[in-house]
Amino acid sequence: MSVTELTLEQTQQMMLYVSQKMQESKDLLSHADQVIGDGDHGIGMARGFESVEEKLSHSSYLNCGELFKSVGMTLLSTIGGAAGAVFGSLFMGMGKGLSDAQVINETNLSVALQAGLELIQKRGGAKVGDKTMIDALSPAVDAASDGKDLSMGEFLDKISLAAEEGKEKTKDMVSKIGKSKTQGERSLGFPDPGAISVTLIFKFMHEYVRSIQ
Amino acid sequence: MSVTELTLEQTQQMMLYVSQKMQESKDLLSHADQVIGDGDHGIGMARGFESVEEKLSHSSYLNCGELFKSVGMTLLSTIGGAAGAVFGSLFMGMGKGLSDAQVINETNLSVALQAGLELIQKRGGAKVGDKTMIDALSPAVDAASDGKDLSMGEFLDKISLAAEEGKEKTKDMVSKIGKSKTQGERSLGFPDPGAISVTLIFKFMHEYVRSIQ
Amino acid sequence: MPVIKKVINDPKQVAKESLEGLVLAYHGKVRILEDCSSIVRTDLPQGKVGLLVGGGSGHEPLFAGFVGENLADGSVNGNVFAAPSPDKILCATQAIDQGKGVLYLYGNYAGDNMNFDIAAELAADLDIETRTVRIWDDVASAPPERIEDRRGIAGDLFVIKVAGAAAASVSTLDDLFRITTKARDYTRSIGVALSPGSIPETGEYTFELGPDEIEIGMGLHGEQGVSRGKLIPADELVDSMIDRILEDMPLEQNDKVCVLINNLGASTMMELLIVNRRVMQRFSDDGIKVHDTLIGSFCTSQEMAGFSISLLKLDDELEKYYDTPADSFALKTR
Amino acid sequence: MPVIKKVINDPKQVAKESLEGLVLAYHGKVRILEDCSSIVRTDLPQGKVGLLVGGGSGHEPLFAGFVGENLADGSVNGNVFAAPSPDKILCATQAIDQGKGVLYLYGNYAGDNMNFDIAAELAADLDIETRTVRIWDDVASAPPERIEDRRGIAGDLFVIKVAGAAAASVSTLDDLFRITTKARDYTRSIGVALSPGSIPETGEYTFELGPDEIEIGMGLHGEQGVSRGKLIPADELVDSMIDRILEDMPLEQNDKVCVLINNLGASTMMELLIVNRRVMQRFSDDGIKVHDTLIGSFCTSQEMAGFSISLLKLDDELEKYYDTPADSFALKTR
Ligand SMILES: Nc1ncnc2c1ncn2[C@@H]1O[C@H](COP(=O)(O)OP(=O)(O)O)[C@@H](O)[C@H]1O
Ligand SMILES: Nc1ncnc2c1ncn2[C@@H]1O[C@H](COP(=O)(O)OP(=O)(O)O)[C@@H](O)[C@H]1O
Ligand SMILES: [Mg+2]
Ligand SMILES: [Mg+2]
Ligand SMILES: [Mg+2]
Ligand SMILES: [Mg+2]
Repeated sequence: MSVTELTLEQTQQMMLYVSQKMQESKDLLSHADQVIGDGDHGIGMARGFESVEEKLSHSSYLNCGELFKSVGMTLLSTIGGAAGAVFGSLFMGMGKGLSDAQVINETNLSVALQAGLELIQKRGGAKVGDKTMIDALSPAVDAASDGKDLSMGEFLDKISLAAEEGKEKTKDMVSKIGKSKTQGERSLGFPDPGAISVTLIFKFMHEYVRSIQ
Repeated sequence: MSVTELTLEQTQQMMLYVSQKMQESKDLLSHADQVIGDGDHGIGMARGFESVEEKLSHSSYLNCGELFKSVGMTLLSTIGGAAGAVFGSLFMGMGKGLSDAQVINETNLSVALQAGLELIQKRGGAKVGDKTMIDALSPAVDAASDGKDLSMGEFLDKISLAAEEGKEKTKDMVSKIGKSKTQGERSLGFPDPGAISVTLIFKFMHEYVRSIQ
Repeated sequence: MPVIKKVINDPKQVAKESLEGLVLAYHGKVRILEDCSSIVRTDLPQGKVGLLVGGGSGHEPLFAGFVGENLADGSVNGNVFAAPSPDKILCATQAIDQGKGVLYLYGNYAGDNMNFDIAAELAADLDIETRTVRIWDDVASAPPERIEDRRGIAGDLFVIKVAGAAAASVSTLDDLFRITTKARDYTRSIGVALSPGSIPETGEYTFELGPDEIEIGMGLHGEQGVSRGKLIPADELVDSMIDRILEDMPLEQNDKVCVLINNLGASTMMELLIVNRRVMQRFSDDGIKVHDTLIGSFCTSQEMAGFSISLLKLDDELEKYYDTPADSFALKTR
Repeated sequence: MPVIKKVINDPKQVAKESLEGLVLAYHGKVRILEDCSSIVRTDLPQGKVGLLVGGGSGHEPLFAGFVGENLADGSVNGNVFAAPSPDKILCATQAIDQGKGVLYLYGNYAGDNMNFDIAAELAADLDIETRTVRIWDDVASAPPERIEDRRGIAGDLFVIKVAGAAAASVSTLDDLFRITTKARDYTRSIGVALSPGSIPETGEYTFELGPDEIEIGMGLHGEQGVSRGKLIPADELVDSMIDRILEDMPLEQNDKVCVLINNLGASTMMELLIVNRRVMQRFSDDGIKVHDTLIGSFCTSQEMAGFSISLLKLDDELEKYYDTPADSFALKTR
């Protein structure tokens, strides 16, 4: 049976699952950041999602907007660094986009992702091609807006794939923003750590949805 | 033909030879000092004997006393550290003992070595058994005073052997003086670097004498 | 790879515990703002214009070590190599503000920029005026035409010193902004690393260097420098570094500068002094006057061996502020 | 073994070039005595009792960094890890003496003792009065009944600080000797190393340590410590070090001490601050008052990672001298 929306309760469960899996991705992300950044991306993401897990385990929300805002605020105040601002903004923007929705679905998630992307770009000014998480997020946002009438599983699969492709492309980019930018050409050949995080977040969302189908 | 004394000229040549060979012993001595001291003994001895070589190449002396005093003063002012005071005193004491002698031989060398030993002990207060160069020098002084009517070659061979035996015994001693003393029991099993230097100095004197026989 | 040994308790608590240790070394001159990873002067003169500095931890004594008399009023300290979050910046801002507003002064990194900007918006919501000066002294990190892309390294110290003295005497935030901006614009640095640092929580070095390699244009974090080079004799290396700075900020005879030779961590004072010897020879040859020299570990990058050279060019106004006696944990001048 | 990289020119010239670099950083307050490896204050007050410090190089900023106002009048600096020779000590003595004599203050090592003693005899021949205080603060290096066998480590700084202030105000060498001896007797230290240092001329580490080993009772040179131990959490390690000092110099409630946490070289300020946190917790538990805290690289041993804790117990007289503002390259206090 294919799901076309997630309840508030399921959405909270999904974010709990994502939080756990992102903590498990700590070393992978730090190692990616060692190559072209300052080596702490996984530490920050793990710290942030540990707090999200803690927060979500003890809270209940009125709507999905509140839920995502809470995730965003928690990431913003516990990750710090570029990732804190960027991933905090992603979920805060999504929360704003979801507003008082009681469920998430293809339609409102597509709006939410767009709002998240915009907030990040307002904060950090990165464009596609600068070798940041934007390069994974932006194609995902595009993919989210053009598909129609997909199940949640199909929808998240599509987003994940788009993000994954975008992340792969960052290997061919010279970094223009963030700690890796001083390395210039030396950043070639390696994917952007934040882009990997975006890919993983969507992948884990997808995994959760598959698990309840 | 066996030599029973060295002229002033030969003595100066001998000390030049000793200076060259001691510089070549730099790493050996530093490594010995790495194990139980601060690792610089060879550096200091090489620096000192480089200056002695330089000095002796450009000086002439009225007598053997002056010659040895000059060696002692040069070592004292260029080695620094414990070795500077100790080996400087050794040669200054020998110079005092030799006084205005025009040659060195078994008799006056035996007096000179005794005088050198006394000056070192006055300065540093080390006794036999403290695991210092005294443990090589003191047996050599004893050996020097009891032998009679030996050629210079035989005499220096005997002294060298006594020093060598004394140096070997320092392996079984717990250091009581100098940088190695804080190591206590951990200094067991290793020879004292300064004792190695004493042994080498006599050995190189002996080598020189053999080369002119 | 060699094992990284550190005298710590819990790797996750290093930022917190070192801040506590620093406050205890100040003997009452600063206090911790609980849950805000921030410290503030206890003897904050009433009605002064505020100066808040901050950034990631792991660079000790930067930033917290420069909070004190005629220096910063407070610092907000993130986790190791991670900019502090907006809520903590806001918390420190509120503690410092005396109605005259607060200047945010920090190194120009994407993370710091975003977090301080968000905090500034939150402060505006509370009617606290803020202005921002980002330090971008590292000449290696971008060409002059993209100076705003450069990052802040040890030159931070010069800018904080001038800004701290100015903050103690000016009466408006705009004045402080103007003077601090000038100090920033008159500061240039360049760094090299001989060995990498590590992050306590990973316990791993952040990059690798060959036995005779150095990393040129090194920053203050694990991110690598701009290029690799060979380890050359000190005088040659210093010459190339000074050349690079002077290309960017030409100096003329009789110009006055302050010199900072900053230890990135594990270099020896012996090396820094040998570096200073060459720096002084160069400037004496060129007729440039060295007004003051600071040598030591001010802005570090964990156990990284390496150093940077920073210059602050003085005009009369900057000289006056630079010469104001300062007193903090990590910088005392008379 | 990893390659040791250093920013130097000629390994044989490191002591000379670093001394030159240091003098250039002082901007005229000290001068070099040519051919004597010594520096002397340029503003030596007329008729003062002299204070000469010295020892091997390689411990920068010790000793030369503590020459200045209300500190030492001069320092004589040997080669790396080698006591200076008598002729150089004599040369510095003559430059410092103002007819009131000169106190020799240095760490208690066979090499220093012999060389300074010979210099004292030479000085006596020139009718210059000298007296000697040997610093033996390292509690690990010999039991209390053989205190004269202990070596001098970072506690040097406390003794020099008190002696320098005293030398600026007393009128006889005997008074200076008495006060300095008291400062020495009230000072205790203990050190640990996490990794070895090296000597520039050999380019080799002076000993080896396993990945989880520390060297306990570490000195300031390549010579190893007293025993090996395991790397334990910071708080535990600090407790054991403090215990060891207090066994030797018991403190009672309301006793006043100054604390020095000295970086042997490559430890991070972050670690030292975490160490200080625990030191302060301990003393606050015991009701012991910490009058002042110094944390930094004062007495180093090349690139050795590790640190020492030193305590100076104060009485009214020592406190007065300790609190005298001091100004030198490496120590400025207000
Ligand atoms: N201005 C920006 N806009 C979007 N993403 C950014 C920006 N700056 C940095 N990032 C992302 O942040 C990631 C680095 O995060 P992290 O390592 O946690 O922070 P820091 O760079 O402060 O150490 C980069 O890989 C990049 O994807
Ligand atoms: N008081 C002393 N009397 C005699 N020899 C001594 C004394 N102290 C040290 N030595 C000798 O000096 C040697 C060490 O010399 P060196 O390493 O050059 O000096 P330092 O100990 O100052 O580094 C020791 O091996 C020992 O033989
Ligand atoms: Mg990072
Ligand atoms: Mg030695
Ligand atoms: Mg970071
Ligand atoms: Mg030595």
